[in-house]
Amino acid sequence: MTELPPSEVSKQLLGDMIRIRVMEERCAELYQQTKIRGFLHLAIGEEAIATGVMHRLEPEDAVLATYREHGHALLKGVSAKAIMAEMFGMAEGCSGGRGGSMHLFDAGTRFYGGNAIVGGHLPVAAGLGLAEKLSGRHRATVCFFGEGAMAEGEFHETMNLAALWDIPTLFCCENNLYAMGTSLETSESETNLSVKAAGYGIPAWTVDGMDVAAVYDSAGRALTTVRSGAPVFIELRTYRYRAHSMFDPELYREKEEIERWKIQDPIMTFTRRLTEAGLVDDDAVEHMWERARQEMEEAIAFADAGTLEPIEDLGRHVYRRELA
Amino acid sequence: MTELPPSEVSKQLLGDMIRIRVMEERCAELYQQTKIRGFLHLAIGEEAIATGVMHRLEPEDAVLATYREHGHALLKGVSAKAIMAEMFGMAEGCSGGRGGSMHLFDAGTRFYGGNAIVGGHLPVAAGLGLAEKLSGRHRATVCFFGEGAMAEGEFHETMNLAALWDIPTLFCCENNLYAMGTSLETSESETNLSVKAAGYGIPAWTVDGMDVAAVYDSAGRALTTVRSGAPVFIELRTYRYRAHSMFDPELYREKEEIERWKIQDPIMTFTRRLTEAGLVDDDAVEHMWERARQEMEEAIAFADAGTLEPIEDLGRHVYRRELA
Amino acid sequence: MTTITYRDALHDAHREALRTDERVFIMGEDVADYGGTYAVTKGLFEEFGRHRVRNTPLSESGFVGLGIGAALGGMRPIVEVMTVNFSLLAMDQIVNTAATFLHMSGGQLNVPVVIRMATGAGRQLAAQHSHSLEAWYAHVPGLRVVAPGTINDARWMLAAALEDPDPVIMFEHATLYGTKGELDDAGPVDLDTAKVMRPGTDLTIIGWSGTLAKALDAAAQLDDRGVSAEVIDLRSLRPIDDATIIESVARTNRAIVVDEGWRSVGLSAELAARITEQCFYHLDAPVGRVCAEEVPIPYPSHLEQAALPQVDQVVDAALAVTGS
Amino acid sequence: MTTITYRDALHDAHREALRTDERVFIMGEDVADYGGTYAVTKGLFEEFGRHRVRNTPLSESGFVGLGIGAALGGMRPIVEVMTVNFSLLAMDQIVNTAATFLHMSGGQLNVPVVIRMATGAGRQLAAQHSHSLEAWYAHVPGLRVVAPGTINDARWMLAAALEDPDPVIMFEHATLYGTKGELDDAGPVDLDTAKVMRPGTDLTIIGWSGTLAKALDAAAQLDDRGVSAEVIDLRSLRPIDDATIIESVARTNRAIVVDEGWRSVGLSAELAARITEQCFYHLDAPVGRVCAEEVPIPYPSHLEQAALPQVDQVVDAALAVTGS
Ligand SMILES: Cc1ncc(C[n+]2csc(CCOP(=O)(O)OP(=O)(O)O)c2C)c(N)n1
Ligand SMILES: Cc1ncc(C[n+]2csc(CCOP(=O)(O)OP(=O)(O)O)c2C)c(N)n1
Ligand SMILES: [Mg+2]
Ligand SMILES: [Mg+2]
Repeated sequence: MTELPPSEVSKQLLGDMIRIRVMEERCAELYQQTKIRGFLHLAIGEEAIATGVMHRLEPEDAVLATYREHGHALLKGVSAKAIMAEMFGMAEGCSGGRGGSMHLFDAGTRFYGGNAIVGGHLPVAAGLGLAEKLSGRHRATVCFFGEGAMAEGEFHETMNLAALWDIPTLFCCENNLYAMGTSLETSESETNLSVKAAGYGIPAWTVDGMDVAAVYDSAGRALTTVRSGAPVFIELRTYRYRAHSMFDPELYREKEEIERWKIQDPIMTFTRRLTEAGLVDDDAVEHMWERARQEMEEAIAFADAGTLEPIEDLGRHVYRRELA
Repeated sequence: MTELPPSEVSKQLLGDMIRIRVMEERCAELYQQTKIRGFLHLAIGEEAIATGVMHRLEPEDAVLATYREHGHALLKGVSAKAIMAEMFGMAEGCSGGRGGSMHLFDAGTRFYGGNAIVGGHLPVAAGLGLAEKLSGRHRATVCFFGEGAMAEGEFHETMNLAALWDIPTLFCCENNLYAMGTSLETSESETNLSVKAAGYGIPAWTVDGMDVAAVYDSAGRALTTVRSGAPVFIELRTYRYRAHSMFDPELYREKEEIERWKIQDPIMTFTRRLTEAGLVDDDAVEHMWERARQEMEEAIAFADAGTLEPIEDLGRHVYRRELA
Repeated sequence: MTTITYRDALHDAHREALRTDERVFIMGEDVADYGGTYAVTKGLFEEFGRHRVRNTPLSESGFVGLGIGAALGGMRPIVEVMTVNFSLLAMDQIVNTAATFLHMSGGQLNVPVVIRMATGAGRQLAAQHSHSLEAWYAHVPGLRVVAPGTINDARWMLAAALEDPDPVIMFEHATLYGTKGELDDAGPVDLDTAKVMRPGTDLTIIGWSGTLAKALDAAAQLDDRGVSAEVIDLRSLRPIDDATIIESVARTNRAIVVDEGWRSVGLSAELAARITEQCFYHLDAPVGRVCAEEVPIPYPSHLEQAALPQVDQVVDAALAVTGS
Repeated sequence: MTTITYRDALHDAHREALRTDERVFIMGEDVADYGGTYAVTKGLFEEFGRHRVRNTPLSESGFVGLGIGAALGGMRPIVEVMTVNFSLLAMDQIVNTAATFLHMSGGQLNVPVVIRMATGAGRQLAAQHSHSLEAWYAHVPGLRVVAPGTINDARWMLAAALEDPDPVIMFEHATLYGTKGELDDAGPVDLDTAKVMRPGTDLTIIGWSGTLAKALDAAAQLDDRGVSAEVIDLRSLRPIDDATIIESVARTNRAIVVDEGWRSVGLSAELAARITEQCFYHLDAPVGRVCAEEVPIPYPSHLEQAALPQVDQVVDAALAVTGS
């Protein structure tokens, strides 16, 4: 088992996983209440990944993620208020309400989406990395994507370019075993994904994505390489407990499979570990949950009090230099 | 060194390489004379590949190739006349004049182009293979492409699908070290191309594409696997002596490099081998060249006497079922 | 007559196709276990097996290309691309291969593939899941483009598309799947004609797919205001049935096009241009265009609806052209 | 004034951009060693180094996406996609990412990338290398689309495009590179306006890029026949400069559009629709459209030329609308 990170970090990791969990559980309810609309993709069960990686980043590092990105945005520093307001479609949202759940953006924290074309943000992430390299800066770029994206041509083209040009980008594959209803073994002829990535000459390995300590450790090592000017790929094995989106009847997997994975729940197991290590007690943990609940209730209140962008402004944000 | 194929086959292999060479040398002249127009890509130096593979095919097998496909078409059974007329843009051409040098097609011999989007015909080839599989037939499909195509996303998607679905298609990578002026090591992070293909779980190996006996041997083994219902990939190492197309000033390589490769010229070396083995003598070889010259002169005369499709017919061949 | 949803009508069409023609198979992301993104293919893999209802990895260019190849190989593939937005990844295959093969081969090789995709906005899915790019496809010679806008066409167009020897692109507006209506048992419909859905004398309103119901609603409202609108369902976006449209406008002397695509360089422009060219001296006013605003579709409902053509706008445009 | 080719004008523009702004770099297939497919970037890698003139593998989606990412990262990339035909492989990046990012992010993240590509027919390159798909790009909000048709625009438009904060697509007609003309030293031009190239009183002919010279030739011939034609170079395909066009047609009362794209659902339709909408009561005849025939471009010269708009057809169309 990976060694525990320093105690302060360990506690923050637990607290942040809890924040994501609470936020997303609330999102599911808000969706039922039709406050959130469109597609809503929850990462419940996958919190250790965003948490472990994000705790290794500096504020000036850049992050790109998929439509399953609420936790990533939150931990990159976008406020729960701005995220929630975005999902409510309010002008106060982090994307001004234009993006919704799938398109959280925040220039200030260098959070580049919220991208909903599977695989489409991989080359963009490499481009951001290339910009660092060309301007002699050393900020890292981190790209999260699902294992489903690895079948896309854009994955292949990006890996090749990243390897050929030593592009300082960290590629984090969140392997939750399914792409909608398509299981990994029916979508990849080579199911060992880090072997696949290593085929491009990129340092690549696999991590237990349910263990936040392991993710934190791996991300640290990976980012050292990235900051020295090269790409790294890590596969993070995880599982989503919920449906793909709110429209999915989940015909493609058995309930028991979900229950089996829940035994390894990242929050539950890490809570136990920290408790056993004497870093937290029940009260401290309950306090974390409570604080997260409060943060999210405030965020919801903020979103609820948000304003809708006036319809007259519809034509904005198509061009930065407005048409005559 | 690979054993020589049976003597009749060996002689045919030599004769067919010579036919391609003579045809293409004449094409270059005809281009200068402006009889052939558009882009013209010659495979001079690469003849062993088309020759060795094609001699393993049955008439009902299907072939797809690139814009550098004159030899492939010829040996699949398209007549030199129909090829030459096509390059002249005549109605008697194998594509009715509509395609030109880059788009030789012939339904009768199952020659599916002449494809000029790099990588674009790879999924199509796999689709033809899939059709065989789904209809319980056992015809092989063979797809030729340059090493440049392997960086394209369509390569990746096709390999994955072919491997996942056991598609009976033979993928022949004609690695001539350059894609236009881009050298292999600047275009692929993994320059061992059969390793790259094997990464998809496809049987893959590398062959000396300048040695027709080796190609013939490899293609035979590959096709046995393909006919049993699985994809195979072979990399065939070769070199093009001429410019990429008739427009290329060849700034990207040294003359000496070309001269070094010419020492391994497939026709010269195989002629020597057959001579040493006592299968041919100078007269027999000269006769092969002479016969090829005659065939091509007849083809040119045929093309010269061809007719231009009437302009009134311009709108044909856009739809099989014509619009009302 | 039976009442049925658009989704079930499509489902029945697929089932019938699989039953009656063993060359037919279905291929696409999540068409099997997941039950189809829009549940059109639900249950079919259980009935017909995984050979004929093939779940693909995320690789749009790859599997569309495989469909094209399989069509060349004698099959009748139905390829489902989830939405037109993702079809951008398969554009090369559709336009550079499917649309050109017959022509490049001088009429030898037709491509009888059917490619289906959802289109359109209205579900708050924002800028990467909501666009209507039918105009692009309708621009390309070699493709047939249809848009079933009624229950009847949803039930019967697929058979006609499968009969057709050329590539057929079929657009299904995502908001239609849940709509219900009466089905008549007329059996296969044609792919080429527009259809007068409601006769009228004062102006002609042309809609299709997602805008057809809006056109009909507007016509009903106009009736109340003493304006008699004829409504045409365009049905076939390529070829465009000039005869039906011109016959109508020559009678009504006024026309409005309702198009969910962006206004500039879209189908509304082509319809306006054709009507003007052929009815110039009959027209009492320029052809009115009610289209999507020229913005990527925003997430919040009020802005999304403001971006889409609405019944009120059609009514206003109609009153403007009729001078009422 | 100096006389210079269109190619050299572009070359000088690139050189100047690299010299004056260190954020600028060039990326594309064969832009370095090969000297650029159309020799536009010849010698630049020697002067500015491989970091700033980057040869890419064949991977259009990948390197266009990298350009988008690099633009987001503060660079000013010039991405060369050899021809619009191959740009279909990069469509997802251009339309789903570059054109939507500013909007999805609520105005935070603009994408200052310049994407250049050759377009058009006339060199007997047949159906996979000859199309004009400008209409597609001109349909998409979020993109700016320009088509330098003169030596002056070839020299100065790039600087304006690099200044622009939004994605700019630049089309260069492949037959223009070798053309020569006088260059004035006016310096950067705007990207938004159309330009009257020749004043006239009897009708307005609108052309651009490859059809501009044809429009001017036709105008000269019409002069001899007593018809005074005003010729407008559209220059900017998105946005379309209504003001200049409408001002002209309101005076001449007749208009012809000369478009190398296919007629249906193309730019000619949009121009015709706009003119009709805004000049309905001034128009003496429907707007004439002289476009490419609706076929994939065939190889033989006589058919290719028959498929393209020709000066004679423009003259005939002009005589028809002016009733001469
Ligand atoms: C190019 C493209 N094709 C299809 C889709 C539809 N789609 C959205 S998410 C998804 C599954 C992606 O799976 P994976 O990459 O494993 O990520 P996960 O959802 O499991 O986190 C699909 C098919 C899409 N958004 N983009
Ligand atoms: C998608 C695409 N991009 C670019 C081109 C232009 N192009 C034509 S051939 C070629 C090089 C291909 O090299 P390779 O695959 O190695 O084949 P070779 O020409 O060496 O036989 C390029 C870049 C093209 N035809 N298609
Ligand atoms: Mg997944
Ligand atoms: Mg090559």
